[in-house]
Amino acid sequence: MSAIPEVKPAKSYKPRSRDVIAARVAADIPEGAYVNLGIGLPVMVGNHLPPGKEIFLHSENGILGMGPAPTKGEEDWDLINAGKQPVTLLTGGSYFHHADSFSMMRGGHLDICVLGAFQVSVTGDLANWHTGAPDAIPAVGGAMDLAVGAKKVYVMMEHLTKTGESKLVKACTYPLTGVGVVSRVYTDLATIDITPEGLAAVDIVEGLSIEELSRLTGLPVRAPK
Amino acid sequence: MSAIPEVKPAKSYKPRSRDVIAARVAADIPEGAYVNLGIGLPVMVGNHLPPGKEIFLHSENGILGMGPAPTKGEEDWDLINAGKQPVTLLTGGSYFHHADSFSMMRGGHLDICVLGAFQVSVTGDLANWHTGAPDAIPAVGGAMDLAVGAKKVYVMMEHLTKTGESKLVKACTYPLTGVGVVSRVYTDLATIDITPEGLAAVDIVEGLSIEELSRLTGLPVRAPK
Amino acid sequence: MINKIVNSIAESLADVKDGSTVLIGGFGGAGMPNELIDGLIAQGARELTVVNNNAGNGEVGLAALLREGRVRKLICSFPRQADAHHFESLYRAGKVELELVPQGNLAERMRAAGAGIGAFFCPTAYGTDLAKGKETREINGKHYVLEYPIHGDVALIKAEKGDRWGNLVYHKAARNFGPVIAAAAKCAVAQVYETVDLGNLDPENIVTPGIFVQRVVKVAREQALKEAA
Amino acid sequence: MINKIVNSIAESLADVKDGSTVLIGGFGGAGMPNELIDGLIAQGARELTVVNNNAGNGEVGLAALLREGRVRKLICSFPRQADAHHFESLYRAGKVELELVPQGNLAERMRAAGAGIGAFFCPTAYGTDLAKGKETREINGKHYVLEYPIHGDVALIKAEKGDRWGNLVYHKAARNFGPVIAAAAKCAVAQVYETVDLGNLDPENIVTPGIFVQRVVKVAREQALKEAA
Repeated sequence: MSAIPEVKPAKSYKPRSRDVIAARVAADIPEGAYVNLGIGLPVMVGNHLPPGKEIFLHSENGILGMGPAPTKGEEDWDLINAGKQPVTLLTGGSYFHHADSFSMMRGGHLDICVLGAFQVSVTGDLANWHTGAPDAIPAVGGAMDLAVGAKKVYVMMEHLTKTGESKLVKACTYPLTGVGVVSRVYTDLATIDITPEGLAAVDIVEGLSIEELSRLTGLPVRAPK
Repeated sequence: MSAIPEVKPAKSYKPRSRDVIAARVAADIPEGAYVNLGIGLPVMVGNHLPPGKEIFLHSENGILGMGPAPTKGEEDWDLINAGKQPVTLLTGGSYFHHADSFSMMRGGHLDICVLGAFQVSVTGDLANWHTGAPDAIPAVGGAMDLAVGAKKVYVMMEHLTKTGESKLVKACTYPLTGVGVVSRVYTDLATIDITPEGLAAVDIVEGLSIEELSRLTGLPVRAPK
Repeated sequence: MINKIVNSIAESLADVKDGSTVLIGGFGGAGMPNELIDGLIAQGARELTVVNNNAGNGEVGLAALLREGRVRKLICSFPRQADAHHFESLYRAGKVELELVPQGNLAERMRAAGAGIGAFFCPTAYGTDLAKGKETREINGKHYVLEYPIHGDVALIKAEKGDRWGNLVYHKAARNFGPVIAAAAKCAVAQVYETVDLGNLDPENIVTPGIFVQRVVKVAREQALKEAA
Repeated sequence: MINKIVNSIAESLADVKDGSTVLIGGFGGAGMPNELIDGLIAQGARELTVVNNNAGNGEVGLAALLREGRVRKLICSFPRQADAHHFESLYRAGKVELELVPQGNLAERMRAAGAGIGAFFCPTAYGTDLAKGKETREINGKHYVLEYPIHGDVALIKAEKGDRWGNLVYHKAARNFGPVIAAAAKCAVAQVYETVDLGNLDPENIVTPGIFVQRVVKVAREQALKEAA
């Protein structure tokens, strides 16, 4: 029997880069919004906020109206963000203590927070603080406070793990950060709303079909309207 | 039968004036104490604080380091005390909001508060906010917060009602402000500690015996040591 | 550009609905937003639940709002005052409901609303009539009463200066409930004597950050009103 | 005359006892009172329960206190950091206990301690491992976890300026936990870069009123230390 070589179909789409995802998130942030960008990937959203719009960045350590990184040599180590990197303050910004800062979160005063994630479930459960590995040093920071507090919780993450498993899951296997808190997920493959009826794509990268997206996700995803 | 006229014994003592009571309270306030003087009678204590000692007066409406009344014409109606009378701020004083102000009370940061009272019980129950009259407009202000919060609650009051009944009682008949909160009572007749063993006089006005004080109080009062 | 400064008191209160809970700052006359309350009277909203430390003084502000019959319920710590006669008549006539709350609980319950706390155990009023019917608990040998947040639809605040982002500073003890009610209400409206450029308020000294404030409106300084209050 | 300014760090910490709960301000290096922590190491107190947002960085401050084996238990929100190796080794060796607390709960639990609140229902961490075994309650359709105050015996604070009555102001985001832990501890000690005369701090702008502060001690400004932190 002569073997007919199996032809693997060429990938018909290109995943979005992190910068493109960040820009996509930024496009959903309206002028005047009070926004907290979580440490890690979400910080990149700050680089894509349209310069013409006034958007208020909150930092958990007591800053409202956070500005971009200072120029080299101008760092003030008393003015850092949640990731402990030096930042600046916009004209009109303010400082306050930690209890007030978390009142802003928990009290529902933030319009949007953007968080990274290990997993997000179809019901909006978020897992982003602990891999569950028994030898890991656990660390939670402000993630659980943000998850329950912000009016909208957006997640920014790779769609698949390095081993190809979907990070959008039926039920999180990693320890939870919050229950039913995520509104929308931005990945390198699509923007997906968490709705009471399941996952609903808002947009998909060019060349990726809704069927293939659903297959990769391991869950049904409704096509964009 | 010829009547022998009954001779009423001359009162052998003179009750203390309000100013003398206030001065007596003031003498118990050590330098550096944080003190709240309730509205009414206790305000008079402020006039008797020794000028050489630094004592910090707190006002529930967000003032620490309250000073005396301003001179006529210098009133600022944004700087008033709990009784809504114009006051001043000492150099070194500060302003803060109501939640912080009551944290100072409830959190046990005030050393002493001085309150007026309708009744105080032998177990330190305080009744000072409501006569219980069904047609009275009830009003409580900060009295209940002060009663549970200050490290020491001192009461300044007349010993007897206008009809001659003791305001120190076995159990309050007026509605309570706080349960087991009063440490010491200053009256026109005596200074009396509320102790686990009952009432214990600290001092008595000249000419009044401990027996007569007990009789007037309707309760046993131990003699001063 | 975000500009929370509105041009008139009427505009700042245009959408207040009948039946709203209105948190009003001030302790006695200090920090009492009389101009905003006058605006609320003109606006016409009825059946209001009003939260304020007192029950109005004389004929202005909250006293006038009560007089006009707009208040269904008052949540308050100290309604008894020589010049609170409008409240007194309405209360005696059964035309206004009163929820009497110790002053610190008033502040802390609104603080809880702003901070997203569901309820808290508070020692104040334990064993008194004002805790009757409430859940209690002994914690570490001390007795507490469970208290719930007071959320507002609208907060009316008197501040000294404000900028277009809603940052506020106050004047002396007129600060009182202002920062607390700003965070506790869906829509916080602040009257100020001065609107200032962004950056004019030192970021270290801003008392109420703009996130808690939705509208700022400038009013003229009326010394007479202040003294009457 | 009341003078809370003490002459040396040694004097400011002389009475810290073994087994104390020490609340330490700072978020990362900002607001971290390294000089006071060095003083605590020199003072020698052991078996401490330390509350701080992090678990020390590099070799200074809290990291050094951990390295010296003085900490029995750490209450903390984010102990995992590249340069928190002293904590990491001790933790892996079972030589330090960790209570992991969401950052906002850390702040609010200390705020509750300072405000005399017995416990509070908080939505944070509901349904997660960090709420396991804790009492929960549904209030108005939302789920809450009951949280208890964290009281301190001592608070170590880094502020910018202080006066002899203990009034403090901070510098930018170094404020973070400072005002909260001052109120939560029996004895709050503040290191400042400047001690100022009474009246130098504007009463409108004092961030921590002196009632919450027991001792103030001046330290030299060490730019190097700040950057290392």
